[in-house]
Amino acid sequence: MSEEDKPKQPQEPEGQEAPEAEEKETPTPSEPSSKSAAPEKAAKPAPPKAARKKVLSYEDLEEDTLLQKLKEKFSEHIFSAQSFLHQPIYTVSVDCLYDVMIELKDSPDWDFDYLVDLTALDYLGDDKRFCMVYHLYSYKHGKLIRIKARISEEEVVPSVTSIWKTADWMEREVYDLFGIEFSGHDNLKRILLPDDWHGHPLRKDYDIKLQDQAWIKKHLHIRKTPE
Amino acid sequence: MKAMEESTVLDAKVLELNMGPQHPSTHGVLRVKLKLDGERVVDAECIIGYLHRGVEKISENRSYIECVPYYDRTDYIAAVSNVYGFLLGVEAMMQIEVPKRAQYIRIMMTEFSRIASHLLWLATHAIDIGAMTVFLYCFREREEILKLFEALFGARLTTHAFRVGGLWKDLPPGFVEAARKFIDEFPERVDEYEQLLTKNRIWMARTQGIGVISGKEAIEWGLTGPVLRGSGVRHDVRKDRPYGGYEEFDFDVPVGENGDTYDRYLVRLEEMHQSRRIIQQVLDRLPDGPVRGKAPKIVKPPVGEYYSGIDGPRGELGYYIVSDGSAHPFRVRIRPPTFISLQVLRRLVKGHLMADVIAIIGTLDIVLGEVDR
Amino acid sequence: MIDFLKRIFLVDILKGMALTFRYTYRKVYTEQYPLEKPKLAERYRGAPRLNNDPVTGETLCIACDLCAEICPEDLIVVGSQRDPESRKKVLTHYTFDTSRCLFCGLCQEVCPTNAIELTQDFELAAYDRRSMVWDRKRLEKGWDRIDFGKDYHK
Amino acid sequence: MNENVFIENLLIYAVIPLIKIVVIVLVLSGAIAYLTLLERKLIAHIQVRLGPMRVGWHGLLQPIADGLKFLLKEDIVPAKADALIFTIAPAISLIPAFLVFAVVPFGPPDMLQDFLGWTLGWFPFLNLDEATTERIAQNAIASGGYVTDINIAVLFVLSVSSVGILGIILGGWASNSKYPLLGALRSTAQMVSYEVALGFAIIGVLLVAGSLSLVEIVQNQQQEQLWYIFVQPLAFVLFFICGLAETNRLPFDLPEAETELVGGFHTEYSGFRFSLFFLAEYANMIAVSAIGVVLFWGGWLRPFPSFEWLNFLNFIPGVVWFLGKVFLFLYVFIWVRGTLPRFRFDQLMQYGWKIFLPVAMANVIVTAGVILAFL
Repeated sequence: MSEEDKPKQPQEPEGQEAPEAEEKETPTPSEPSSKSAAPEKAAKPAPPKAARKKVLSYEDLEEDTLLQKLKEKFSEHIFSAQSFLHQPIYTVSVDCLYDVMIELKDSPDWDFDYLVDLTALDYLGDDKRFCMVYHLYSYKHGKLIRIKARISEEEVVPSVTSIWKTADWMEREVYDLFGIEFSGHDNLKRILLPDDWHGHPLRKDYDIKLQDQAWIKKHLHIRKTPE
Repeated sequence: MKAMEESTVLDAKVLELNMGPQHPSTHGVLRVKLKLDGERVVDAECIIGYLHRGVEKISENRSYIECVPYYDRTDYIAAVSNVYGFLLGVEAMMQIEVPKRAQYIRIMMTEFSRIASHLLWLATHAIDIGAMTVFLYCFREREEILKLFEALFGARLTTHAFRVGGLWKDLPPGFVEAARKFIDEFPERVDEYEQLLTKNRIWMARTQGIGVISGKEAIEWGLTGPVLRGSGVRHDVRKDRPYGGYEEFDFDVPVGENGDTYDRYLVRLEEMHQSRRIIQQVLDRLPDGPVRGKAPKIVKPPVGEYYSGIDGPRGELGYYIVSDGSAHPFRVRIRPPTFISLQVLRRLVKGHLMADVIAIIGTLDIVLGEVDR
Repeated sequence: MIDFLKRIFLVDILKGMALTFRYTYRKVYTEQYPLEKPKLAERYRGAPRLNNDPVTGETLCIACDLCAEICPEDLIVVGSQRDPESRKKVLTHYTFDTSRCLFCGLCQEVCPTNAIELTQDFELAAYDRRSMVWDRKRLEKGWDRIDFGKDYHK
Repeated sequence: MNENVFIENLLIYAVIPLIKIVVIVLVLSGAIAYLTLLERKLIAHIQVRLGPMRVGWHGLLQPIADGLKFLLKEDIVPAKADALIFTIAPAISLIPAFLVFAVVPFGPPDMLQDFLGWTLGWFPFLNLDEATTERIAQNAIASGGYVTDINIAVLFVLSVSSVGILGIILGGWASNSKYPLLGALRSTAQMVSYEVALGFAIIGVLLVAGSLSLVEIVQNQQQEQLWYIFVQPLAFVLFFICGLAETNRLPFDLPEAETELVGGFHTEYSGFRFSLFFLAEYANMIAVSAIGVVLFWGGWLRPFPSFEWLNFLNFIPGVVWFLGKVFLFLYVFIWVRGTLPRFRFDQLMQYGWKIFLPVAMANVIVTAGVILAFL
């Protein structure tokens, strides 16, 4: 194919849209490309574009009333309050996590009666490896906040099922996929994966193609799974 | 002796019955272990995970653009709103301005997807309770919506509806007329379903007083969407935390009174009417302009985290996106509304009859693709 | 009282029956699929095709590898060689694994020359997995069933 | 001469009834097959679909294909099932369903008179003289549009149709599986409850008719020039509803409620055995319709037998009227199925015992009172 042919649109009768108004950035065909390391390499032209905008970052919330109230009550267990894109984030110590949650739910000032979400993050390599993330919402005040608590791999998180019933399955899911234990949960077993599965898939050291070969052999009678 | 051992099934006081994962009315691969005393449910345990594909894990290994099609496959009944929720989060983190026209079309299509999803819910709910004609009437209308999806997105079910910064392409010719035709005819169709169900004594007997949950308890269980609203809590993410331009449209949030299956049915029917109202407004006020904002080719949000919750057809669908500054998400947590509302099943079915289990599973409107992810 | 009478005379049920009776003799909605092919939308994303230049018959693909990179399932493999004379990359082989395809359309979106395209053909069933991996020949042949409508079998 | 009498009796009491039985069984089997097609087509059209279209013109050969499929499928007996009972249960269910038709009058007692007189001449080896042929043709047993006319026909129908339920119960129990067991339990309770209400609904008619013979009931309607639907409308409604319940049709199809119990009592059945249950269900449907037509809609009588200006309708034979009415019945059965949701088990029992039974009893009492007082 010659260079002049390139911009030509194929003139097929069906299946073709009229050329769109939107821009279609045509990369130069000579750009070096390799399949495996696609995003990193292709990302090179991106930084100058992003630089044009105001760079988003975490902002500290010092004046926040909730933070002050919590600090009064739990003093050194509350670490910080930040916000990202106007979503407040409170980092607390796992030791007082349960008490903070009770305070947040029961205190009429806050009234976070709805546990939106409960999940975890895995910062592999950090001292405190996992980070528990709770999203709380108050129907009365229409406020959404995020509570974070860092824990190390051995630490046990207090279960909040006695505060919000909805935490039941979410904690089971975190237990299943991250292997984080919850104390005070009365039915803590795997939920999405089979009970006798080994490994916790959402941990960062669990490769995406990793499977529990022993389990597969035992239950599915597949000798060797395709690579 | 052997015969006696074999007949223990009949001797047992409590009959343990496995409903699912291959059962006509568990809406996929839900398995419910029922403990029955006669036909009365003593206890129930949900066993899920048969459809677990690890979408959250897959997301961590794909770029932001690449992982969007996978969200079609979580809640495959309302694929459009799934993608919408995620993209709203990404666009917020990237500070991408979405053109007005794209915003409007997005809202229209999510509302269409809500109607389609509710239609499918009504269809399956009705056939679970035995009214199989409603099933096909609903599918007929849903088909029209799927045709609209096909014309705009190029696929019917797993639509890969929106792109970062807007839409793939603008509305195809004839789309607005087809959409108008649909919403003009739609109320008539809903009346037909109502004629077959709403006042029907059998339908009322099967749904009224079944699976009652109070508003307070519903909040405690984290229920959202029509299930919460059926219990009388007037909460809708579209109203309380408007996103994507919903504040410009006028619609009501219907609520029920008794929190039973019948009220949830009425709430969903009314929601279809409200969605229709929103679509009507979109079509009337659809601005001109581009449909795709200035989005970089490589989506690389800054280090940070964002929770974007939208009101999907089944409740609050949340995407908690954590970025470490690279082209892959550090973590995407999907808050699946039906995963969370399914756990209330155990509480709702206790003391009811076995036939009610079906009705209650139906009224929770679960999608196993989303429950298991 | 009226409600009571309505209950006695099964008005709710009779209304429903009247509706179904009306429908019994109305036009049906069915599409008789293998006999009548549905008219799919132009944008429909179905079987992939590798387009050739309609004039010269040469492939439009410039082997830029963008489709392979964007593909979420990594199912496209593009092989290229640098032409020693013109110093341009020339496509040597191209495979597309339809069995794993999500039909998300990202490949045709990024394609700078509209070479890879998802067409309206949706009948992709095959007898074994291997034949679902389409090579360049199969992709370029594309979709040969264009007849729509009732006359498909005649 | 003795020989002639023997042949005459043989013909009247054995050969002709046997032929009738064979004809009825064959026609009934065909009717059931095509009833399934009718149901599928009708429900399809209610639901803006087409139904079977591919086998034959508009799916006309579909029942045959289905039958072949059932015959050729593997017949599975679950490992832990009670094999003997599991095997015979479908037959227990099917045979009574067919037995009912022994007493159903398809036509008037003289329906086959001309036909017999004409046909018997074809068999010269019988050496029948004119008088004998006449006698045979005149004999109601030979020439009636029914296999037999017994004076307890209604009781026979009720008792025989209850036996069919045994098949369902045994089938559900013998499967040794939980869903069939639940289906069988439901079926037991349902049948017992609705049998009672059904019986009481029929008693109203019997009081009016003063006979238990189905033929006589129709003849009485002819004499009084009035179908009993106009005399006993309430009894008819009750009969119809209980009939739906007796035949496991929506909204009372709890024993097999596929969305709850997967397949109910026949979950574990496959192939030919399943098809026997299937046949039984549809045979029951036809049987209930036929009984309903006989009791309430004047059997083989044409509409409005008292209106003379409608006499031109007489040229249509009674059997056609009868079958036409049965068809209407079946149509309504299917139509109801296409419209209504399903009751719940306890609601079904409540309706049965708390509404239908008392109403049926009240109907009997009022009818009896009226008859005593005025007639």
